Amino acid sequence: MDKPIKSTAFNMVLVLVSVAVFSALVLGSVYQLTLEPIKQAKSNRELEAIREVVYGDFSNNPYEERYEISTARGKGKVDLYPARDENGKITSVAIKTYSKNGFGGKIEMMLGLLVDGTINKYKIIEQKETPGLGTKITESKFSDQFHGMNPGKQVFKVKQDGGEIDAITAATISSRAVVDAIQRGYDALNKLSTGN
Amino acid sequence: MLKVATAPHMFSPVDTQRLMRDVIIAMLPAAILAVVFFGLNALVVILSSIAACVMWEYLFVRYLLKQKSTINNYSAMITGMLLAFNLPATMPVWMILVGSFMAIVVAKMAFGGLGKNIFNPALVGRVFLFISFPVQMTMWMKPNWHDFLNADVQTAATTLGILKHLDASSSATSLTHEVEAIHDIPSYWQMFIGYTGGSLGEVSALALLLGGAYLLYRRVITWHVPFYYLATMFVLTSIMWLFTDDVRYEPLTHLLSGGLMLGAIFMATDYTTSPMSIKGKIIFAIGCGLLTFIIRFYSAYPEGVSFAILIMNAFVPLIDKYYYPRVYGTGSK
Amino acid sequence: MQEIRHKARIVQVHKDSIDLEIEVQSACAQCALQKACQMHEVSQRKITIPIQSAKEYKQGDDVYVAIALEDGFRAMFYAYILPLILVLLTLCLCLIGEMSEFISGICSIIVLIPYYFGVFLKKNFFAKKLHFRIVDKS
Amino acid sequence: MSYLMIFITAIFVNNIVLSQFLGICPFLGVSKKISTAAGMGGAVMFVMVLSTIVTYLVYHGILLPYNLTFMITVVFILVIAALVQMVEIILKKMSPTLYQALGIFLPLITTNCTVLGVSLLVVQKDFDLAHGVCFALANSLGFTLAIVLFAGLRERLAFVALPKAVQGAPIALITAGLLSMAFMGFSGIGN
Amino acid sequence: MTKTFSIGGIHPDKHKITSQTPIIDAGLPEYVYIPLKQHAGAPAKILVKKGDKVKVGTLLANADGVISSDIHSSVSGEVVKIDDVQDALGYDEQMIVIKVEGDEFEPSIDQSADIVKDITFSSEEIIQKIREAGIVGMGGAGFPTPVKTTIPEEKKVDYLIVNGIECEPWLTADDRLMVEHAEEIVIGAKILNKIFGIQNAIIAIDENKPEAIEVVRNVTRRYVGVNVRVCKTKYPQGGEKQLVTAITGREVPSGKLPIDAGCIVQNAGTVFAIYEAVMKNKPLFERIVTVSGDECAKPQNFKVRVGTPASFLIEKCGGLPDETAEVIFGGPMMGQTIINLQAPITKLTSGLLLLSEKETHRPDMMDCIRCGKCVDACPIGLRPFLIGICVRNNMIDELKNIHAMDCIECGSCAYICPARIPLLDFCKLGKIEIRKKQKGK
Amino acid sequence: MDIIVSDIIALGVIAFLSAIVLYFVSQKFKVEENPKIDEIEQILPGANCGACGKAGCRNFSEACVKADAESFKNLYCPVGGAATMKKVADVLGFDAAVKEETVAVLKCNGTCQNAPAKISYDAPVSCRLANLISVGQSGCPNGCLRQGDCVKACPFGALSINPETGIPQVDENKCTSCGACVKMCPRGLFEIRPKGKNGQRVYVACSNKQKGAVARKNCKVACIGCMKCTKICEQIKVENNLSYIPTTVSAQEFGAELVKNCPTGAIVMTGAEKEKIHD
Amino acid sequence: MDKSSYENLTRGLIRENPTFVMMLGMCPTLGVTTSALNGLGMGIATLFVLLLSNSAIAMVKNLIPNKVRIPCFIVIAATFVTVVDLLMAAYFPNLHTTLGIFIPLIVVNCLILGRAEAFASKNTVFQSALDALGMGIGFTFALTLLGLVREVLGSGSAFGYSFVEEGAETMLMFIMPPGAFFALAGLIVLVNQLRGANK
Repeated sequence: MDKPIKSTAFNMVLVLVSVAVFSALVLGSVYQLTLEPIKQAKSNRELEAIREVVYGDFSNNPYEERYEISTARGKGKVDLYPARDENGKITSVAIKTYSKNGFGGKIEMMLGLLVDGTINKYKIIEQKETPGLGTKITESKFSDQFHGMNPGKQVFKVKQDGGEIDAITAATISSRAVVDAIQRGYDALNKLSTGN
Repeated sequence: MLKVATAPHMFSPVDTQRLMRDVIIAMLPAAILAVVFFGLNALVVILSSIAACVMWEYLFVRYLLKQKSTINNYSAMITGMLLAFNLPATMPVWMILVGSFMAIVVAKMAFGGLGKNIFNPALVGRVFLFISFPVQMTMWMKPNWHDFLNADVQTAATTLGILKHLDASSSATSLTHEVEAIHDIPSYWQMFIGYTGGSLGEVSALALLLGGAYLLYRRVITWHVPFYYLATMFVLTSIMWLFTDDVRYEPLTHLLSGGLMLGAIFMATDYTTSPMSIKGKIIFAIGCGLLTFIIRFYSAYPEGVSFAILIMNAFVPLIDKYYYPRVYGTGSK
Repeated sequence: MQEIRHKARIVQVHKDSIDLEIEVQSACAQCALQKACQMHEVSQRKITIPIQSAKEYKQGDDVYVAIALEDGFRAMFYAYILPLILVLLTLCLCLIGEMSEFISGICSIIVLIPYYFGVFLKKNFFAKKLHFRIVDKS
Repeated sequence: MSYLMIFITAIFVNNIVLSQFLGICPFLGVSKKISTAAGMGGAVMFVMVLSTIVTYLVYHGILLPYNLTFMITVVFILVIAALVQMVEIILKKMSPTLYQALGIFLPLITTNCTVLGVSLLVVQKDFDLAHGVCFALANSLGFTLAIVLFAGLRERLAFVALPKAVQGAPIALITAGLLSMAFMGFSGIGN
Repeated sequence: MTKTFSIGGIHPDKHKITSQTPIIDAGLPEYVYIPLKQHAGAPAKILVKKGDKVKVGTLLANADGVISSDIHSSVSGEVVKIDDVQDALGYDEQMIVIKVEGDEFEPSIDQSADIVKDITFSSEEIIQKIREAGIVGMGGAGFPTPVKTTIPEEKKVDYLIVNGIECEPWLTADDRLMVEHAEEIVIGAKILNKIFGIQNAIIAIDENKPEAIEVVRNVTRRYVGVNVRVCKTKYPQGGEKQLVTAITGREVPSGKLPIDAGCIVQNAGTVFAIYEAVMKNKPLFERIVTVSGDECAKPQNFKVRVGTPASFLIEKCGGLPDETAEVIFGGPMMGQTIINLQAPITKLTSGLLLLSEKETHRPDMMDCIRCGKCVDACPIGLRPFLIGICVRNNMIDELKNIHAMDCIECGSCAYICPARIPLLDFCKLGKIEIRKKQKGK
Repeated sequence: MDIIVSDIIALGVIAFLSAIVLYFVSQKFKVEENPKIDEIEQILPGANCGACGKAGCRNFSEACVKADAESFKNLYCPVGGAATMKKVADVLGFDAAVKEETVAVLKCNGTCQNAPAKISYDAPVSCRLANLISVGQSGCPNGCLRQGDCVKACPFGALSINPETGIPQVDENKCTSCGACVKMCPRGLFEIRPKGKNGQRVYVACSNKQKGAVARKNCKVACIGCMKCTKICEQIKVENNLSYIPTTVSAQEFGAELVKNCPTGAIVMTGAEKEKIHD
Repeated sequence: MDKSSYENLTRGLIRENPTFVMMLGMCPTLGVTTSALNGLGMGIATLFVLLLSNSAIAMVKNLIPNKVRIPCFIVIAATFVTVVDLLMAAYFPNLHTTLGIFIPLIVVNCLILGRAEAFASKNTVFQSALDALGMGIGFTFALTLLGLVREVLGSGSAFGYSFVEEGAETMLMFIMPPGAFFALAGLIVLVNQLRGANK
């Protein structure tokens, strides 16, 4: 086996720098290569979520049209994506909303609302709830009950709090957090419509 | 033939078996009350838990370690009984098997068996079950002493569950709702004799106190741990209650409800998993009280006794290391 | 009084002091995986300890050096905790003083320079405070 | 998130070792001595805070403005490695006595995944400098708590004749698991 | 007010069945066997030879060095043998064997029953008399009393404590001695007071000896500088260190002697012997021995000549039943089992117990359950369980750190341990290993 | 493309700085361990018993590596024996020191049969304790106490209590003559003796210093100090009623005769010819 | 394939399995194995990095002075980690989100540096690649197995396919942090027993 080159100061600095430069070269190229796909993947993910929750199909790219609204509750901001039909009319909106009251912290969801605030559907994007328990908020068994509800017209609370929503057994906190997130999204929509 | 033996040539009559027997005797009142209140289900849970614990220990020692069976020291029985005390009456048997496996095999035997475990086995079993099967573990039967065969099983909430619920909803709910919820809280008397929903062994403060008194009388435990544990909890809740006037902090309710009594009298006093010196015991008990308070009021769980004791168990080696009697004649430590 | 022991080797014996060499391993060295995982590092440090008589020791011997637990913690305090507090304090002050994050960050790191310089000036103080001794011939 | 909350969550709720699984190596490997573990914790605290500040500055000063965020891993690990070594050199040059004392007292501080992990998390969680430093401090405290507790437990286990099958790593893992399970009692704090 | 030591202690069954039994003279055996080492330190140097005629009180051997003691004949007769004879444990030990012929005392000995009260000697003279009488601490350790009573200049005695606490179960020798010879003991205490130049002798008696308390207290009313203190009945209240703490509240520093806490502790028996030596010129050749135990047919308190074989006393008490499991020299907590019944009573033997298997049964050792009872029981504040662990894991340095050398071997830990772990034995092993290591250096 | 450029510059600069730091570090700190240390450690038995006089096998290997040809001769691992030292020497290129192989020998033959128990022992199983509280079951004050402290002390499992005789027996193949038993035995009954040619060695299996008659009372095979052996070989000395056969006495030469002439059978001969003698 | 190559390839599978036997890289092992698929993903990512870095290091081993060995290895490993990170973000965005912080942390996984130090710095490119492949597969296998165990016990499914009816009770503990410790401990005990039996 050949002996490695000597550990002189010059050699060492040189080698480490050249390794670094080489590494930078590789990284830079890979980065440029993947720049587009990553962007694409991200927008795809959002679009997919939007498509899933909004009512009907849309012909625009809601992702491009998004705008931020600061909500009344808390300092946070939510993103709102309008979905338009072929005529450019807004059929429903997708709102990327969140609640910080989840059992494991933040719950992020894509909420689909009709223009009047009636809930169409939601899709949880990110959550750290207790697996098998709090994670049931992602299951249709729980989420289906929201379809057609309107936070403005109903007592939008879980049953334990005197509302109409069936909480998941042993995961009331997660259920409440979902309600909280939806309420936040609804408020944002309201703010927008009243503000405009 | 004469014997040669090392000194001392006489021994105290108290041996491990007797200590363990005393603990079992002390647990009997609570067990009997549980069976009376919750009926056949309770009996099944208690018996299967004991049987499962003894079985795991027997299997482990005989077939894995290939040593003489150790079940005759009653410790597996105690673990089984304590585990059952921490379960609701409706617990399915297979889950008890899982829980007792955790308690005996993982928490006790893996560490070398009796006297070597770091965490209280029964509590490990309980917490494992509690986190694994939250639905079953929070399904409380309504006590009904007319109905031994459990013909008509109704569920009830625990006092702490109701309080926790108040906690979460108080900000958003109307006053009337809160008042309604408060009505669900059982009376002190109910809590004291244990005619309320909850785990088998923890409902009746009366039975537990009786057991505790017996243990004190037989000098199996000292008063320090239970007293300081309960006192810490009482003082903390009292302070909060006085300052906030919030019904959730009502001190007596907290003393009487949940696993506090059970924990303070039977779990936190476990020899193996609590500190040895009196000073250490006091620190341990205060720590338990503090953590119970924190978990009951600030965490997601309504009850914090099991967690608190388990966490303090982990601190025991540290406490034992720094709090031990001063050696005679060495001046101040 | 508790003390921490460390194995050392005598590299040189002087009239009233000896030079020792100790090997310091990284934290994970005691882990079950030791040999498989080559992450652990070893470095050598030299220590000089005054002794009574040079006769007892000879070059190449293995001995144990010990440091009192308090001295160990004291050393740690001066080496890590105090500068940490300084860094945090500077950072807080800078941020409260509405400096930009960048400046605050740099300030808080720069503050270490005078600190360690101070440590340098206080050399004798440490030499007096921290005692090592040889406890055991192995 | 308030500073207090950062502390509570990092130390108890999401303990870096017990629920984030960072720094398992030193956790399992660090000496059985409680005092060494505590000392080690102190050192890690210093290194972690310092590297968090430096990496934060590097990230926000160089990587972000020049769009080089993808190089974060390479850059951070180099910076941290250099930093750790620099601390050593400075100590040695400035106070040999101190340096020697630490040599007897503590194991070497090396770049480990806790330090890198925390630096990355600070960036990932989008903390500002103050919160980031606070987060680093809290996590190092959590790390210290975990290793000190564990050192205590191991000190006790050292005397015990464990069943052969669980000797070594398994019992350490089981203990860590039980510890982690006990700490789950804190979950939900901060909601 | 009753006093006691601050930490630890246990309450074993007392079995003081002989506390009402008067002391009787055991009489003379055919042969006596007088060991040359009945004290701490070097064995005495033999002065007699085979065939010599001796009287009661004749000096047989004299002290060899400072820490050693004179040995006197306890009978009159002929020296028949000076040779290795099996001792109580079966080891060979040099003894002087004397065939008893009559009972003739050395003429200097005052054999009258009168109580001499006036102390006319100087303290040097007293110490000299004590030395010549061959007095050693009769509590068990056998430390030569003259050494103990010679106080180094830099040290000061504040208290003289007469140890009338007999905390070992079964034993009543000191109890009876105090009841029957209270005045002599008080005078003995005064003699010691004189040596130390103090007026502060305290006779400590524990609560379960009401008669002794009564009698001694009555006597002390007539003497200045001697007082009675009643202590709580607790084992090992009779330990020097515990007694010092109980009486004065001081602590004997680790590794030091009571004198370092300004106290001198003397056993009641020793004080009685001092009285007899100083006032009656009587060397130490006899002592009180309790013969008792659940296998003993007729438990008695005997006045026994040193060198009397144990079997002689056993016969006097009704013989040795077959079921006897252990014969013990001393008390059941710290005493030693003997295997040679011909072994002689020495200056240090306070009791002879015949115990049954039931009483002494040692169950199998179980796992430690960390109940901490040993920690609570240890009167020194040690952690016996930890000592056990360290011994089993051969951690000698750690043993030193946890003060294993301070163990007084009282056996409280082993008595109390519910898992029946022989903690005392571990402590003893630990001490052996520490000494081995220190020697090795 | 500019990203790549800036990326190279940035990383290059950082790497340069780090390289300098790391250079200094490596300059000052890195340990160059001699790979031979590892190699030797591999060869050593790894028992860390300390029989060689060093703290552990690692220390021994370090010492070996540091030693020169001369001082290497003073290093010997009694556990591994000559074979191991040969291998170590090969690694270092030295000549291995030749030392005779040795084994631990129990100088007592007070078996349950030869010295029957007179008392029962009811205390923790420990010779050191048994020695404190009594003369031992056989009544011999110098004999084996049969509690097996030596068995526990042996790091190689070479000792075991023979259930029939009650006294420990040495497994010659496992015994490394590390001396742990010698240190442990409270009565000093073990001796490290050369294994001898073909495993033949002759020694007095008794340590009793009592007079003959007393000794015989307790044990059939006690040495009674009759001096017969001294007549056969003058190197043998009798002191305190006890004979000692120095290791220099050749078993081949004197063994058989010594055994034959010992009236009590205290002299024992091991090895090939043993059977013949008894015939 | 000659014997030593075969040896190098298979070493990591069972006999010197990085997880169960050598216990390298515990952080990701415990952190990401909430399901078999996650374990598989992480394993493959690590395998990829290991393969690349081992080969690269073996290639340049003689160009690197001894004293900057470790830093160079770290930089090389970090580079490949980032490459994997980027590729994953681009083409497996979901997996990328799940694995989260553990991807960059592959760089401090002792497996990578350990193999670099112990093997690649002394052997040829081909052998190093084989070694990396073996180790990587062993690691992947271990992670997948661990993930599978946790998934089966914790969520009643395997590789995402549920085999219990909805709402059935499963031991949730196993997909939570403590369960990771328990499951790994259990598997190590099992492997030890099996290895012991084979000996």
